[in-house]
Amino acid sequence: MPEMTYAAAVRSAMEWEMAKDPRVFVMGEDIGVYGGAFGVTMGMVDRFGKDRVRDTPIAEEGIVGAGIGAALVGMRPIVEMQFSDFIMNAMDQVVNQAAKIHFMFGGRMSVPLVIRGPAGAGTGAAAQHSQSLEAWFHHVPGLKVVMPAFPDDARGLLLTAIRDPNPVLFYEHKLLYKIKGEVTESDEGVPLGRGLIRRYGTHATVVTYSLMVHRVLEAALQLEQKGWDVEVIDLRSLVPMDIPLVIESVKRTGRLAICHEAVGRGGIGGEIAARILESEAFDYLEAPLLRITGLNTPVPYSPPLESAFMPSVDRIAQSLATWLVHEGVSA
Amino acid sequence: MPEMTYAAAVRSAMEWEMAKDPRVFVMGEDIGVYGGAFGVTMGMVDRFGKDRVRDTPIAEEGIVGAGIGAALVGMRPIVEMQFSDFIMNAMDQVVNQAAKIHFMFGGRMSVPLVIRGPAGAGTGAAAQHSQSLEAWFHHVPGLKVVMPAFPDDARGLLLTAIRDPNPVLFYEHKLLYKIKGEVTESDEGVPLGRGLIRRYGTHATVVTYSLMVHRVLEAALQLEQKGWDVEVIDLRSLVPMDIPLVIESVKRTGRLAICHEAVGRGGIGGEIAARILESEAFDYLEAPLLRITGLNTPVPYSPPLESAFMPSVDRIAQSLATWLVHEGVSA
Amino acid sequence: MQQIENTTTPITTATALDWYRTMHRIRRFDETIDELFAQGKVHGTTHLYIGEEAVATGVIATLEPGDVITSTHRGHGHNIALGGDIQAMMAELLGRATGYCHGVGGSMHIADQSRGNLGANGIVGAGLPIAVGAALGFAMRHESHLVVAFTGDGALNEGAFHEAANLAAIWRLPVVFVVENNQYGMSGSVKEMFAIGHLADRAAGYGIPATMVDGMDIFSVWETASRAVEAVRKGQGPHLIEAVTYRYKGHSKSDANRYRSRDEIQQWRQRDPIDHLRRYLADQGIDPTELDRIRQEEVQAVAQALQYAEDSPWPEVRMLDDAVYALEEGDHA
Amino acid sequence: MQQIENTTTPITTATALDWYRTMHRIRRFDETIDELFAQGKVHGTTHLYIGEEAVATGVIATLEPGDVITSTHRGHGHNIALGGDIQAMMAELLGRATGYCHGVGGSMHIADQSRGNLGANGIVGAGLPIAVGAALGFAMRHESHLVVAFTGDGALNEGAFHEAANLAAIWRLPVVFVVENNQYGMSGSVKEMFAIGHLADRAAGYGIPATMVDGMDIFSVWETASRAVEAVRKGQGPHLIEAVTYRYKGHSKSDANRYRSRDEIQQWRQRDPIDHLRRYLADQGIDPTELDRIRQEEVQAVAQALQYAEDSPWPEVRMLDDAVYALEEGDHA
Ligand SMILES: Cc1ncc(C[n+]2csc(CCOP(=O)(O)OP(=O)(O)O)c2C)c(N)n1
Ligand SMILES: Cc1ncc(C[n+]2csc(CCOP(=O)(O)OP(=O)(O)O)c2C)c(N)n1
Ligand SMILES: [Mg+2]
Ligand SMILES: [Mg+2]
Repeated sequence: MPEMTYAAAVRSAMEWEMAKDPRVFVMGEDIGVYGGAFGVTMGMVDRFGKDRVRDTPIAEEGIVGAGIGAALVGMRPIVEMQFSDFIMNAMDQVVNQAAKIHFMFGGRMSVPLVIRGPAGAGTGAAAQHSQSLEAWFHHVPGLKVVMPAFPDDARGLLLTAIRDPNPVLFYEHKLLYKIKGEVTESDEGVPLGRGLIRRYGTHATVVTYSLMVHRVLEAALQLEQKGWDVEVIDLRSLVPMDIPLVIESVKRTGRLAICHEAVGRGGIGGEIAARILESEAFDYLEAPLLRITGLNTPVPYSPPLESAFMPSVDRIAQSLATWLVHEGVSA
Repeated sequence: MPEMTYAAAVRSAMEWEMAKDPRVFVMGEDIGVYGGAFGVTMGMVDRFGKDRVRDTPIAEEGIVGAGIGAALVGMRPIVEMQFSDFIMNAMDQVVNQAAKIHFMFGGRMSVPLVIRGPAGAGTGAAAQHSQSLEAWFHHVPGLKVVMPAFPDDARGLLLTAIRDPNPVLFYEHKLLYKIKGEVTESDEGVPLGRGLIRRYGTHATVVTYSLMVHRVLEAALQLEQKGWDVEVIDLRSLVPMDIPLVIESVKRTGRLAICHEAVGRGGIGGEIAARILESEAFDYLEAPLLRITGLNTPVPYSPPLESAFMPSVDRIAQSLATWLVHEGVSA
Repeated sequence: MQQIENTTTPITTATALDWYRTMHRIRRFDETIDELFAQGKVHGTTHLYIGEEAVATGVIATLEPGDVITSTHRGHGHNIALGGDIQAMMAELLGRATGYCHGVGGSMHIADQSRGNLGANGIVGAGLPIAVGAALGFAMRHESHLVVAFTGDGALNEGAFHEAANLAAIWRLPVVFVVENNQYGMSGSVKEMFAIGHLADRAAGYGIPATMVDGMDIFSVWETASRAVEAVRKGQGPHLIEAVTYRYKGHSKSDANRYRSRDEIQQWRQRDPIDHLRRYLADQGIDPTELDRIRQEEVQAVAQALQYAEDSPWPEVRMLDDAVYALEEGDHA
Repeated sequence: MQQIENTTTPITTATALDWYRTMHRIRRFDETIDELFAQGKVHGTTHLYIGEEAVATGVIATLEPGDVITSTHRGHGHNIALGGDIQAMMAELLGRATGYCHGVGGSMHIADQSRGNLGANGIVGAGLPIAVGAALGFAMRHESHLVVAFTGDGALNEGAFHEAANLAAIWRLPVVFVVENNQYGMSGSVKEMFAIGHLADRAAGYGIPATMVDGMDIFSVWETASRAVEAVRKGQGPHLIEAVTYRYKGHSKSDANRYRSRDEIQQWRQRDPIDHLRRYLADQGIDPTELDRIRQEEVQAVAQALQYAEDSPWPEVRMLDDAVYALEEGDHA
């Protein structure tokens, strides 16, 4: 299996589908010769031409709307948001149009549209270019939300997203673009809605996704040194979400922690917590919930501040350790 | 004390502040002679003139942005969204600008802006005109979110919102506009961040806000007939949120239910649940969480479907009863 | 910007009679809806097309199979002009399971993809970028279909219009923007909400040719639309038509018409587009009883549609369970 | 649309020398930032104003105390032209506690309300409605201040521009939109992203008068801006200026310039705005060593600013605790 970066894996999925399915095309700001702000679409215009790798004006509402319209007449557009934050300019098209068209028109139409782009902090891009907004979209019926942590998932989930008849938001974390992993360039997609246990453990279940999967796994290694064994679940897709997997795990470990980079207040951690608290796993809960999240602030610019905003490996390990100690879990 | 409708109470707060403070003005679509889509601003233009009760073109991004700019040079604008759903067209201005300006510029500026308008379903306005989007905004650091259930709170909280140096989203429920209550026309605002126990009880705590306060209170009466006594908390403002009040209550009742009209998945119920689950109240929890919410669908049009979407008094009462029975709470 | 008025056109009498029928169907349909609201028989809100019938009828008459439209909150007329099923429309307005959207959508969310209607829209301006995308799809597949994007005057001040217009222009897409300038966006008069003489003047800022037309005269509408459609289909890029018209009724069911005078309404009513066409047909020697018969047939058809709707079952709540996500692409009706 | 070029203007030598100094300060500041990025000493991204100095300098020279501007992601030049503190700017770019925003904002979020800068903006186009709102505030209070809204060419295709322009026009607000047409929005050439000859042509669609000007010639910029400012301040409503200019450097730190040729860059560099002004000053008999001295002083000043920034402390993490909500209105610096 070839090694490739996460960015290359995303590109590979797009190229695969474009080669196979003439209905698939990509559009976005500076995705052509420029290759995209993060180089994700680099070279694609040479292979597929300007028509199918389409540079657009700076007009997010327009291009998301155009994606919807193209989807309605039988295309399968992929729209890149140069930074996922910019989707705010297209919010009506995403939420009032794409998400609702199938439902609102009584099931007569569908919108097979992928909106993808970089999310997250860590590059010093500050408050308007660093957000993790998945919580908004998982609150919107009609959308699916995917946030892969590894190159192979990025490719496989994107294949599935492109083939999905519904609008899918596909968030890539900026800090993941350069990580490498083995990726099979096959036609097989990764199904949405299936989480993965990335590490087995007995003392607690830590649910996470995207970049934080890596940090939680590192933190888990630190805890292992101290004798604690935490289980780490990578959700991979947030809508649909593999809640049964989490319930099963919590029933085994008795403790639930959630880690995400997004602002804690109103983040997806709340929904996960509520799903567990209202499930049969409630009876197995031995400890209060632990959420390790982005701070309740916009993302600050200065390196020490930005680092403090994001859950770091150390913060994650320390939070987990403090929690486990407090709950009297002997290492 | 005079009785007035909720709509009149909202108007009264605006008029009070406008009479007192020349910096305050209102702008929005059809708020002048037309009086607003729900009549909230009816007559105001006659009293204050077209300059301060300003009809705008249909351009939500423009008018929210204009509100921000006016606030930055020392005005205190109130911007009406004709339906709160339309804020999607202004999402960037609300979230990337208004919410972040104070933080992003190092505390040098503030944006004293109120964005208010009708939320919620129940009027047959269908998927794009019936949403409850508060969960998005409570996830955005820098915004405050207020959702009063009664006329006196509507007036008092709006006074406070207008005086707040931060951007405040003020959501009025369409079905509340016509309800009446006693309102003192004084200068005293109701502080943000203080919930109220609307009904004391011992068997469970039901946390709610806006229209659902009324339905939960009615449901509580039904349960009372059956011998159950639930405590009902009206949050009144969601950011800041009176979590201490909820914790205290849950410590007494041992059971937490949450009721909101917004779509359940990713709704504010998740955050409340998580806050309790991570608090000292965890040790007092005797039952799984119960969430009674809008369905996980866009709001449908047809009366039977729309009714099913929203938690009704009966659904609330039945859900609570089933839950209490299941948990063996003897009536 | 060119201005065309009342040109003589090579319209056959049969075609004109068809238009006459369509315009009556639209009017009667919306009059019926108006009555139903007045009687409290429908919930929600609705936006009536009464007075503007010549625009939808004249423009849509120029389309060919495979062409599509995007519609607005004031969309009944567009769907009827496309040959839409008024039974399914009425049932939708009454929230019945037999409605276009099985009752899920209501007045503002009628679509009929099978006839090329990509959907009414409750959000002002939101259909415009969607129209552009549909045109992009056609262009990428080298199909000769085109898209008519209906929009109100008020919608022209939304960012959505702007972004859509520019995309259509730079990509030379087959879109005809049809601005139904009925003088008001709700209560906002075009005189106050624009600082330009004619709305069509805005098109030049995108490099889009534009034509202004009397929207109360179906012949002018048809002729203008025909020329625009021809040019657009040839690949000359988008075109904008400003059709000057008027809505007789309030903006929606809850409008007290405080922002305009009775006089003004009365004056526009004197230029009624159906009367105008009727006079033309009478001049062509069509027997007035024939014209009355057509009108009567449409009154009947709408009454039947209402009966159908009222006899139709309500949707079952459990239908919501599987209604949010598509299982496969395309038409699932 | 009028076009003004190279008009002789009643500029005193002292004023021209001031401009010369300001332009050098801007250039040196951004050259320094460029170097810092190249050395990996700054994180994040930045957008350099090099090549466009005449626009900010010439336009801002026409403003009076109390006037305000909204700036863009490419905002260093605007703030420097306003007399902003380059130490606080440099410290902000280096993420230090002594920066304009205490390190919270960085390159794209510099504001200096005390000098009338309502803020740079990371979101393309987003400053425009804010500018309009500031102008609305002035107008409502019957103050004679005005607002200059700087914007890029690319931003003109955002809905935000459209809505802002129309609001300014219908309310006749005191706003001068200054379009810095540097030929590209990132990699998107104005030739591909617009279907009109001149960007200024777009203004007519709102009823806004517009002027195109050579943005490499500070005299033309100043003269055009002066006239616009005069008209706007008289209450004649908004004006749009298209300043034709060029950015020498990549769009941001990560730009490989694949979308344009070296030749093109070279050609524009030959029209350098600072050289142009220097030639003028030389013609006026100013000793070249005097001009070199000014440049040298600015090189020094920027070096000192850098030193100041590097010596400044990092912000403390606990400052975030109270940084999100304002406790009271206004300036909390
Ligand atoms: C984004 C948005 N803003 C506001 C509204 C409320 N609204 C519905 S129709 C309408 C007026 C639209 O005016 P115009 O485009 O001229 O169409 P008309 O109603 O005159 O046919 C308004 C303000 C809306 N539905 N969507
Ligand atoms: C809403 C939004 N879309 C896209 C971007 C990414 N972006 C930043 S600057 C820029 C180009 C802006 O072009 P222009 O307005 O011409 O200004 P210039 O950079 O040329 O000064 C782009 C695409 C952004 N910051 N915000
Ligand atoms: Mg109109
Ligand atoms: Mg540019």
